Amino acid sequence: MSLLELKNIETYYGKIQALKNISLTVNRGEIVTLIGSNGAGKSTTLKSVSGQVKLGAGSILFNGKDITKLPAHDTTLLGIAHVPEGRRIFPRMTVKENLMVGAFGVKNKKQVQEQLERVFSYFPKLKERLDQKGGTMSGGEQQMLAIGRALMMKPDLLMLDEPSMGLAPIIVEQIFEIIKELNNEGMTILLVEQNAYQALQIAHRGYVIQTGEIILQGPGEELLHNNQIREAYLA
Amino acid sequence: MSTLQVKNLTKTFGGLTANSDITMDVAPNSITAVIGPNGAGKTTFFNMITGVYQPTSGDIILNDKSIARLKPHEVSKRGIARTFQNIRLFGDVTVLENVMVGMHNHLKVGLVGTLLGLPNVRRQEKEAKKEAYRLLEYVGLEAFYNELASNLSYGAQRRLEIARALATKPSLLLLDEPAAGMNPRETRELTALINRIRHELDVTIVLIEHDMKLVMEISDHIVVLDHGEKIAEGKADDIRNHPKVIEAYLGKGAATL
Amino acid sequence: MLDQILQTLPQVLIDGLTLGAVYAVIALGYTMVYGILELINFAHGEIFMTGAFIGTAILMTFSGLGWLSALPAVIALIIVLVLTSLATGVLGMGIERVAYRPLRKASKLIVLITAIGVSFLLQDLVRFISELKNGNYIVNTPALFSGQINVKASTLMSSFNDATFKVTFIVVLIVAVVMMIGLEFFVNKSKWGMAMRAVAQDPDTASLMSINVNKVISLTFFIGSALGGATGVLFALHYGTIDPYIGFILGLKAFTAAVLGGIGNIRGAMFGGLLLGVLEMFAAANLSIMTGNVFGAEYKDVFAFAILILVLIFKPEGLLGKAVVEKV
Amino acid sequence: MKKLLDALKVNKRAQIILLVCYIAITSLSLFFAQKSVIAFLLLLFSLLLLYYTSFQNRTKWLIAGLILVVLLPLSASQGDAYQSYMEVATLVGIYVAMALGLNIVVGLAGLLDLGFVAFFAVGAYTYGIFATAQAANFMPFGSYPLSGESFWVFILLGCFVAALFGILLGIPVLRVKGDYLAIVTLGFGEIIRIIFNNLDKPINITNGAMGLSSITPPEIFGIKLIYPNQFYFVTLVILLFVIFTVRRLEHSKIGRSWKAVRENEIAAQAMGIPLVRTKLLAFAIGASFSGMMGVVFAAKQTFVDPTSFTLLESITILVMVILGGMGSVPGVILGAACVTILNLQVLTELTDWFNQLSLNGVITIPDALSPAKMQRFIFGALLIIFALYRPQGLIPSKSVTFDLKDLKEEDDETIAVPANKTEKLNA
Amino acid sequence: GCSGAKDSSGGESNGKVIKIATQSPLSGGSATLGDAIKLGAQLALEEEKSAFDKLGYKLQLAPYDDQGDSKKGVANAQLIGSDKSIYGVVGHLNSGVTIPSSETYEKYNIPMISPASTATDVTDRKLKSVNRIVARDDFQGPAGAKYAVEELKAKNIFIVQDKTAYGQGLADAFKGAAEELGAKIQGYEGITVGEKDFNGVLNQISAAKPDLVYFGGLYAEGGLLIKQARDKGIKAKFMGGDGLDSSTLVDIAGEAVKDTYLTSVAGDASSTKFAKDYKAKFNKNVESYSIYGYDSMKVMLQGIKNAIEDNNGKLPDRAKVRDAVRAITDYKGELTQVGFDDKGDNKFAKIFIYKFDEAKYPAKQEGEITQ
Ligand SMILES: Nc1ncnc2c1ncn2[C@@H]1O[C@H](COP(=O)(O)OP(=O)(O)OP(=O)(O)O)[C@@H](O)[C@H]1O
Ligand SMILES: Nc1ncnc2c1ncn2[C@@H]1O[C@H](COP(=O)(O)OP(=O)(O)OP(=O)(O)O)[C@@H](O)[C@H]1O
Ligand SMILES: [Mg+2]
Ligand SMILES: [Mg+2]
Repeated sequence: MSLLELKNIETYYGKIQALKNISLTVNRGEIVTLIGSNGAGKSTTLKSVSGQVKLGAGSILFNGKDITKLPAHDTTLLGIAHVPEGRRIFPRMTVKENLMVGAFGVKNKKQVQEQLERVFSYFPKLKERLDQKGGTMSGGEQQMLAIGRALMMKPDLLMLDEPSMGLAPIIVEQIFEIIKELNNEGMTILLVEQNAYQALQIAHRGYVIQTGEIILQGPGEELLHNNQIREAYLA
Repeated sequence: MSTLQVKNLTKTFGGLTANSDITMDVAPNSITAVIGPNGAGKTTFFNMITGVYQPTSGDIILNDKSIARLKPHEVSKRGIARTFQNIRLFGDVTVLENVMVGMHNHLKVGLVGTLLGLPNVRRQEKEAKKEAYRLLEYVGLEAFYNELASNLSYGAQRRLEIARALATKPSLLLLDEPAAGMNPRETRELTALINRIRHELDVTIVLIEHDMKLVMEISDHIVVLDHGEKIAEGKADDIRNHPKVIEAYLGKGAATL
Repeated sequence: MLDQILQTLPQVLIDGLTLGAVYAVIALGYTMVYGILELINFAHGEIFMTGAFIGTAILMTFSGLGWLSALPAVIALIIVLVLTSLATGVLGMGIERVAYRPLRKASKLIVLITAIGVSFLLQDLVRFISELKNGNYIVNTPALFSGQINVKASTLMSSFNDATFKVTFIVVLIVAVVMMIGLEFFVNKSKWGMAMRAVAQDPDTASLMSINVNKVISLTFFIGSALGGATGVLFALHYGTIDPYIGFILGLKAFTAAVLGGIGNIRGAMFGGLLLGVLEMFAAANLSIMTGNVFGAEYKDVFAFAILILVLIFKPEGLLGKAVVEKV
Repeated sequence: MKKLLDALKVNKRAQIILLVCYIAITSLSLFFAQKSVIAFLLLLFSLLLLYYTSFQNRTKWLIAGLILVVLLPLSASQGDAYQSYMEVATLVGIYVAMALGLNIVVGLAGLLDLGFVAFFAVGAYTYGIFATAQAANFMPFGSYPLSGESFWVFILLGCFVAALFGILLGIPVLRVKGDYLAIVTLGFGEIIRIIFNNLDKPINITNGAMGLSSITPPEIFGIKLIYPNQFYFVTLVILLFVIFTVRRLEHSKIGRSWKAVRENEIAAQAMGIPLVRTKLLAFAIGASFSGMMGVVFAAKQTFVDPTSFTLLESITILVMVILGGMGSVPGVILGAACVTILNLQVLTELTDWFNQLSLNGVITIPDALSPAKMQRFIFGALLIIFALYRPQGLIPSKSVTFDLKDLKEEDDETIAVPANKTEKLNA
Repeated sequence: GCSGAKDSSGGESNGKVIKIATQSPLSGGSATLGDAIKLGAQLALEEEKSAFDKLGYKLQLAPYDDQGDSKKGVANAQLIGSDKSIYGVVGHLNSGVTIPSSETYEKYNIPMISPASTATDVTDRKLKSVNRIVARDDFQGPAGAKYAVEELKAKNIFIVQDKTAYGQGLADAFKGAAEELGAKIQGYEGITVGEKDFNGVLNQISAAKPDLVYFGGLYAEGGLLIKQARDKGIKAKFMGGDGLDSSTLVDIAGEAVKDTYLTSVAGDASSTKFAKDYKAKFNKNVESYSIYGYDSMKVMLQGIKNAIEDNNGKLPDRAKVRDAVRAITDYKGELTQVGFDDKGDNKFAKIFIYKFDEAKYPAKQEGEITQ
């Protein structure tokens, strides 16, 4: 069954149309990746799902429920976590506080503690820096924190917007490992990446988006070997 | 053309040593890459060279003169320009004007001249406009010259930062993760641009980058930092196979490079 | 000269602390809203003033009904504080809703304009109502606590004179400290407090953390304005006379105090307020003695502002503020 | 309706005809009506219309000059209220110049200043002290009051002294940022006012709270300037100079560095812009406009005292800038004009009118609600409404746009703007 | 909008309209006083309406709000000057506004009578159009000093003033006279208008232990100063000028007001017919300046009447009216006799000394001093 379904959505920034008739589905337990060049509309797609931007047309179903009109703070409560582009950690809060903010919607204290331990097991560095202000951390550290923060709400669907951006290769590797691991543990993942090569390698399925439209879709493996894609995004 | 020498450079933030005793030389007209894990202190290193942070100890020498205690704008006058890891454009100003700001050091106009509108001032102003446009063409942004910088897409903003830095007519250009957020094809174009800048404009380049494909392809020399210390330096091949670097930075994926 | 200064010192300190406590609690409201929205809520002084009037109105009603003599003063105080806080809290929320929220995405300075507009509106509105009801906009607040306490400072050190203070001083100080601790705890330790800080730093991202940004901002204004209203009541009780223009000058001083302590910092606001109060009082009492009658008490604000500027030059983030280093 | 407007937008001739008609009607009605605030305001409004026409800049300036120098004084001169119009117009000019000065500091350089009126005070006192016998108290040489002819020198002097104070204030600015800066400037403004209010001892320099009265009026070619219509022209000349200066600076290297500092200090420094000098220059130039107008103000009022330079005054100037549109010269001019006229003319007239109504028993309003007392209320409400409906200001600032022809080398003209942007990016 | 106002003034009498303007702060901190001036003047004008109707003129009040701001005052003055039907101005409250505004009146030859500005500079500039019915600071201050030193036997005096033109002018005049009379001035301090806590200065006073504290300033600060002084246990007598002469002083200070003296140019107005009429018309108690406003207006209208009579029943130009007002030498006002000297000061301005024996306004009259 599909966990997330976008039906013909269109999104505008003022008069500029950023998304044109986008339809895509993410099935429970899948890793789906969305690739495309700068300004294609990848981030906008994620923002439309999480409710950060309003839709011009179309509808979005999550878990069978219509979430088209829900604002961001409500979609997250339903189990959608969105790790935004550019990390966006809270600069004047400590690492610990950043993580706790991630658990804002979680009522169960024990669950929070459990998640915290899990986050530390993925990112031990965060545990070392619990009291450092988020804003003074290096780029990579911030990215880990951003993912960790999203995991705090123990989401059903984790949407990651360019998680590998600005990270050391070894960390990128780790992050992709972690994504796989999270997926193996049952989490559904929608991954936006510029790093198409690695993204397609771990994805079950992928969509290619160009100037606001989906131009290609298929299993990850297949896209990886698609000539058109190799030409545009992988070479 | 210039040579940069860094001697025993150290920077601490409270208890944290972000750069520890770093010594390195940058040869004229070369491309040097500084790589290392996140938080290794690469950006801090750039910040000290450009005067944003004062070194805790050590010295930075540009063409035989120390620049370690200079203010950022004085460093800029000595011919060092940079881009920023988290883009810092003048958002509410047009693309062309962003580049023109970069020409600050080269416009020899004063308050009085400006007020009187002296011919000399007008001429320089006109020249500056053209020069700025040429630089936009150089990085492929000429179509956007009248747009506000904040309205550009991410990749375009990165290139605008490069154009603005070039406007200062630097002899040494520091690029902090210029390819971040670009897809492989865009990265390839960026690689070409950097090479052109080095060859056509005679600029020495030091860059920080996590895209190993770009780094390996382009650099004459690579310096690897980890935990603020220099753990290795050398040519691409040396680095690729350097066990410490693999362990700290490249990971097992290094084999594919 | 030193003798003279020492003689009055205990009294000067007590008076300074009283005034400072008033500054401090108003400063708390400023700091609170500033800390969350990075907005100088210029209308805060007027909310404080409105609180003073509402509190006075309630007290007058009580005394008209004869309740004031029937109730223990502390109970009456608590009732008035609660009622006034609720009223000004709602007022603050309303102001945010109408005048600030539509401008959330606009530049911070345009909000300054609406804030000034709201100040003017409130001033005239309160003036109008009290003039209509009372025939005069200067209003006297019924006393809840009376009595003086004597401090035998001379037993401490022979060069001191004895000092006295009013009971309301204790009330102001206690309420101020309670408010500060409560607020400090709320903002730093509670979940909603954390949400407030998150919203302050990045509202878009905060909303991705299930935080309802509008709700948090409303809450912030409610608490800030409730504090302001409560302070107004305390002020009215302590000084006994209020007018619609007290908000401006006290708001200004309180804002200065907040900055002195480090704006956005709750302990800083408290400390800055007390310090400013003591400095001002000290200057008013001693400037002419210290300068041989060249500069008198009228220079006390110059003295206070000069110290503020000096502090900011050497510690630009305020006395207790933490330097926010921008990561380059 | 919209179509009509669109059509008008492209048709220059129609614009000319309409504008001329409009100006003619308003100036004639101002000419013939005994006292018509409405006609006066409508005539001023023509300047705004002019701004929106699509004439060339030079033409606009010419027409504006014609209206301000000839038409406005001439057509108002017949009515009873001539001097009072000129008084209002003079004050508008003074405030516009100050608002333009503050606009450099706040709008261009992004430095929030809440004590701007201090520079106005400095200018006013500079003239006030020397144009009364006051200076004799501490100046060992010279005879005071100075003659009215010295006024013209003092305009320059006021400019320099205020600029000096601007730099003085600027020094703490080097370390203080954002809202902290606001409070430092506020404190500075208060310090200046309190000092002027108290500097009657130990040496009597400013005559303290009593203020300086009987300031020598300016004199030129043996004519003493005492009437508002004379000051109107003095103000106009200075104002033109100010606008000219602002325009020149805005589009220069200096203006760009202000904007760069405003947008991102760190990047600005990396481009070689010295923060300290750039900020100080903004303060100094902004202050100097106020200083000049301070001199004019002192001469016009023939009296200065510290109550004219309160914090509220600083806030009012800031309101003009923000309301008009930060960074936008036409906006700031409009903002300053609107606020001043509103305060001095419209609210007063409105109050007057209500008063007449209630005195004649047409309506009865409780005294507490008398419109005179509700001026702040009305002003506050207007501020809120304006801000909510024009959050960018009345005329939002536009970024400088360039003409492609100016940018390209003369010789190559073949490059066309590529239709497909992404393609070009990849080139 | 103003042309409409003109038409509506047609009314029953077809005679020419004579307008008298008032200028005083109707908004802001000292609006109570400004309002009192306006209302007092309004009452006077309405009483005279029928008399002028008989002469064939229609009287009208044109109240202006100077906001206590000199810019606003001057701008209004220009408006007043340009309104040809205005023949006189009653105002202003603050000397700081009176001085620059009167320069404008002088240009237009409009007579002005100030019911409240006491600064010496107001009339010392010898303008033809400037008059006042109140005593000058350099009369009121010394009168107070004389009483304080001679009657109250004050030897050590502490002076506080509010650093406004009014407060400072008065306090300076008091200080000079008191020193001459042999009193010792222990301190001379300034406070800030609008503030509510004066304990800093009071601490000095409490250390100095003077016999008398003189306050140059208005009732709002004065009331608090007195109250806080008594709270501190300061036993000294208090004395102030006409600025303290307000019922609000008693409201603010309460019981503490006992043993406070004040000098005023007005005798006890509360029992007059004026006070009753005022209460009946405006439902407000008289303030000190109400009657000043009333008398100023009466004098102004008397001057105009004189001018009309001198001109065979026709209204002369403003300059003549101006001179006719100045020429008044002996007008019996409701409270004060009025006669202007060559500077425009009131020759008959008297100083009355009041004392608060209980917390009730008005205070008890204790003495009277003439020039
Ligand atoms: N806030 C905004 N206002 C106006 N236009 C916007 C805004 N955000 C995005 N856009 C435009 O919408 C389009 C899609 O942007 P989006 O951020 O979704 O692209 P993207 O695929 O995520 O690109 P990138 O790889 O650069 O992150 C772009 O043309 C962009 O310029
Ligand atoms: N202003 C500062 N205050 C405190 N710590 C800082 C500051 N700036 C940097 N650091 C710390 O110094 C270390 C080095 O940071 P730096 O930004 O130089 O890393 P980097 O190598 O550029 O990493 P990345 O590749 O992720 O950008 C990090 O641990 C960071 O948290
Ligand atoms: Mg994106
Ligand atoms: Mg970095």
